[in-house]
Amino acid sequence: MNPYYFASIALILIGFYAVLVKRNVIKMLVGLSIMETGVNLLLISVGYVSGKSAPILSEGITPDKAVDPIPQALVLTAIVIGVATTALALSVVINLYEKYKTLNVEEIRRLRG
Amino acid sequence: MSDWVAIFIAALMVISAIFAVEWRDLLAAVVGMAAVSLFASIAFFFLQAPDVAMVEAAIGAALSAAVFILAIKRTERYESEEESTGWWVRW
Amino acid sequence: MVKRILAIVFILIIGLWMAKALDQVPFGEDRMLVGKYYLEHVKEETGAVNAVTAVVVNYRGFDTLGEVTVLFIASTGVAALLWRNRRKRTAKTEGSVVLTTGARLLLPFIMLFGAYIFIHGHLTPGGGFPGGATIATAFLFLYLAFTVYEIDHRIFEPLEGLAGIGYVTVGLIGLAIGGYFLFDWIWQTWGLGKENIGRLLSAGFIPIIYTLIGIKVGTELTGIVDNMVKEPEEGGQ
Amino acid sequence: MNQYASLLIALPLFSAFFIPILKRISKNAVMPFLAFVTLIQTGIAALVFKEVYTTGKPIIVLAGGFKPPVGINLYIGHFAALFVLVIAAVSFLMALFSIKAVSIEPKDKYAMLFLLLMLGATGMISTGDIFNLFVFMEITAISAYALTAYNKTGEASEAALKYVVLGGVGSSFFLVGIALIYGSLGTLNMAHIAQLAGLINPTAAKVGLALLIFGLAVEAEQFPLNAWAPDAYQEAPHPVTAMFSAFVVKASLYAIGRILYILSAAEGWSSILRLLIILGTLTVILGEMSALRQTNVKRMFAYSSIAQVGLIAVGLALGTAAGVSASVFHMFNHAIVKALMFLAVGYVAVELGGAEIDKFEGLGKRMPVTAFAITVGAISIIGIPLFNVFWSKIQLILAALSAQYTWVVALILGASLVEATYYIRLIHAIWFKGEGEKVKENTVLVLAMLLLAALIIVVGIYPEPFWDIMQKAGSDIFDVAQYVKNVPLMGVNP
Repeated sequence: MNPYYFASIALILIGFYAVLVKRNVIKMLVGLSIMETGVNLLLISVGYVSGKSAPILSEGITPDKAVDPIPQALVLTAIVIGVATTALALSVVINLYEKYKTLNVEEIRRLRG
Repeated sequence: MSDWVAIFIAALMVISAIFAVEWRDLLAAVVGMAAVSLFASIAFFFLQAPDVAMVEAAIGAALSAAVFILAIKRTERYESEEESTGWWVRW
Repeated sequence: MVKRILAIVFILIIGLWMAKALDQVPFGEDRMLVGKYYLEHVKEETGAVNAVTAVVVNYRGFDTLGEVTVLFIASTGVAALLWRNRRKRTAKTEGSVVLTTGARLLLPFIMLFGAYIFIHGHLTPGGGFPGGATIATAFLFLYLAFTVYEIDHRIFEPLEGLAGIGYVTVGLIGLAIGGYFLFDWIWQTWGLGKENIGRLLSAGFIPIIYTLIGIKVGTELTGIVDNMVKEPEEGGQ
Repeated sequence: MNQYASLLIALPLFSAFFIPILKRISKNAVMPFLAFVTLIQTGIAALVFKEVYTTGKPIIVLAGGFKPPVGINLYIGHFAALFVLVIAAVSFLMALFSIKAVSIEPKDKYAMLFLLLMLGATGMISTGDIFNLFVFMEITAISAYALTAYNKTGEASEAALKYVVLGGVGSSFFLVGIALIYGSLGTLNMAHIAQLAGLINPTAAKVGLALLIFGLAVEAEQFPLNAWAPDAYQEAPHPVTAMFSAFVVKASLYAIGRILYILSAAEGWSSILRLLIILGTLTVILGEMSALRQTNVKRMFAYSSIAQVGLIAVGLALGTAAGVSASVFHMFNHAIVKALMFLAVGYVAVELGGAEIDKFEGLGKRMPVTAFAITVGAISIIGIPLFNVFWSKIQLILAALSAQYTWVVALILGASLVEATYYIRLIHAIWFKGEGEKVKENTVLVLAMLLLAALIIVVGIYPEPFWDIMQKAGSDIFDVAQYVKNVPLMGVNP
């Protein structure tokens, strides 16, 4: 298996593990960020064509010598969306800490059943 | 040759991700996360995606880490030790 | 411990499953379909040299409009959630001399560099998003260096809105002139700059849109940082 | 001329960006402006609806003037036209309600997030591109996170955090699914994917489709990923709860249905149908069981909403045209009923200071119109004849019978029985228990509630014209060949 594919799946799984197992809210968000990085790497690797160069068509690079531009455009969007989610989640965390004075999710379970 | 570079970067990414998840000091964990983003941005250069590499370095690594650090400054820095038993995300 | 093992088993199953599917999508093979069309027609249809930029701004312009909106939502949401009656900055120590002078000296250069990145988006790697992020970094430096520094909200918030309105308006002008929302009227109807592909004044409305995006991203990320830095005063709720 | 349907996207965006400037001019103008914009949006949506249903042809909006699959297109077919109208109308009513119900500052930010939530759902329903669907899903989700936490209490933040964590995991899975589909077909346009679906590698298609469905299941409140829903419904501002139940869920369910059926030519597709039917069944059972033991009425309605959503998913996964049409009918009915009920419950909570069940005792004497509205909604959702949900449940049962799923019939009947138990308990508390002073009811809200209640009864008494519309909308999802024919694909072929 290709190292880039391997790395992206590994990053997704490590991030998912953090979300599932860790009890610290910020640690869970770190996990989500790592997952997003893994997904971005996966998308770019899917669009890569071996032996071709970046899709900037200057200096003698003809269309048949460039890699697929679409996944790159998608990842640009995905990165920005990821940061937006992270920033919003962190402001939720700040509010939560002001109310409960803890970051441990086990201690902030008020809503049940 | 380039295979070895790929393996090296992939290994670095996975190792920093594991550290980011396991370190109890949250600041260190955020630095680990930023390291994952930086290595990913290098990987994007090798995968012929310079645009994405720039965005990942500027937004994914730098700003997102800055936002995390500001949030940690307003909350607390260390993760508590105890292991929990229940699943959190449930009804 | 039982839970951790369960989680690991579950995750490994998902991983194997994904790996099995990824085996069917071999690495490094040429599978381009629509991508090939973009590469072959990008210069004549949009005038941009950087195909990624053309895809982002022209062909998939709707995505980018949505992406800008997402960032706008994030900055609005952060401002709404961290809103308090009275807030101020609580940092006690000024940054070191190096940091304060550095921030003052470097600010115009970093901002110029950001502007350079987003104006040249159709020629070189970069564009509105890294450019805007660079500008936000300049303001982040100011926040780190000075304990009392604060951006001027009377300018920043309306500027953010105006940049967004500008983007939608450019799209609506396209609707009025060319009949399609987000139509590249400068390139396709007026044909400006057809003779200098590969130089700055070309590529239709891409530089305009990237400038607006750059301003918007810069102000939004700065706004997020500003909201995260300021803490509520005692008693102010 | 048809390109002007893009105003459906442009208008809310423009208005949301305009609010920071409007705030500088006059702060009090923000909420009336919100109501005004949603009213105009309703007008545009009504025009689009009329256009689509009189000509019988979908409106295709081409962004940037590029033909699909090269450019992104909006596909406003029979389904999208109907639900864009529902979204705009519900948003208008909830904007009116927001003037009364939202007192926490900063209201200008609330108005922006409100408009963008509406925009996101509109976009999800009308887009014709799978990645654009992701972008609109994120617009919906992120504004929903912010609105959930808007009250800034500890509980609201907790609910929002659950939502963010699940939503983040879901969107990552969705992107992996997109990567798999794109990697095997090289295109992102839905019609183009449907055209090439026969060529796709079966493993990649199966895993990709399952991941896409799991990603959407967070917003669509399907079983393993819906833990956020009751908390968020309980803690969000009251108008926002109604919007969640009325159209945010519906938009995601539509997306599940659309993505499911465009890949129907892929090999091994029926196993995904079975997966979705299992998820839907579990959602129904767990939702109804949890609703039984709630004391907070808003939370009880939330669980009831989850159960109904499960029924809709089961209907979508039956794999027949009748099942999809019945699902669409149920979506429409459920949107009206839940908009009415959350509006009424929210109004009670605003006036009496809480949504616990003891606050509802004697409501029949204190707020008669509101009590009447809740009663109509409750009776309707149980499935009593002459109310609208009865007809959609009947259609679901008929579709399940003709698709040879007899246990689905038992599921629907059992769910109705459980619903009857807890709703009748609520109705009993409202009309036959407790006393209290009469509260003066707001005229605008009374009119809104009576309008929705009248709609419920009209659909209940004359279901045929509505059923015709729903069948057209359902075949818009089910009939993929027609969908491919409707989209003006340019020939980019392998």
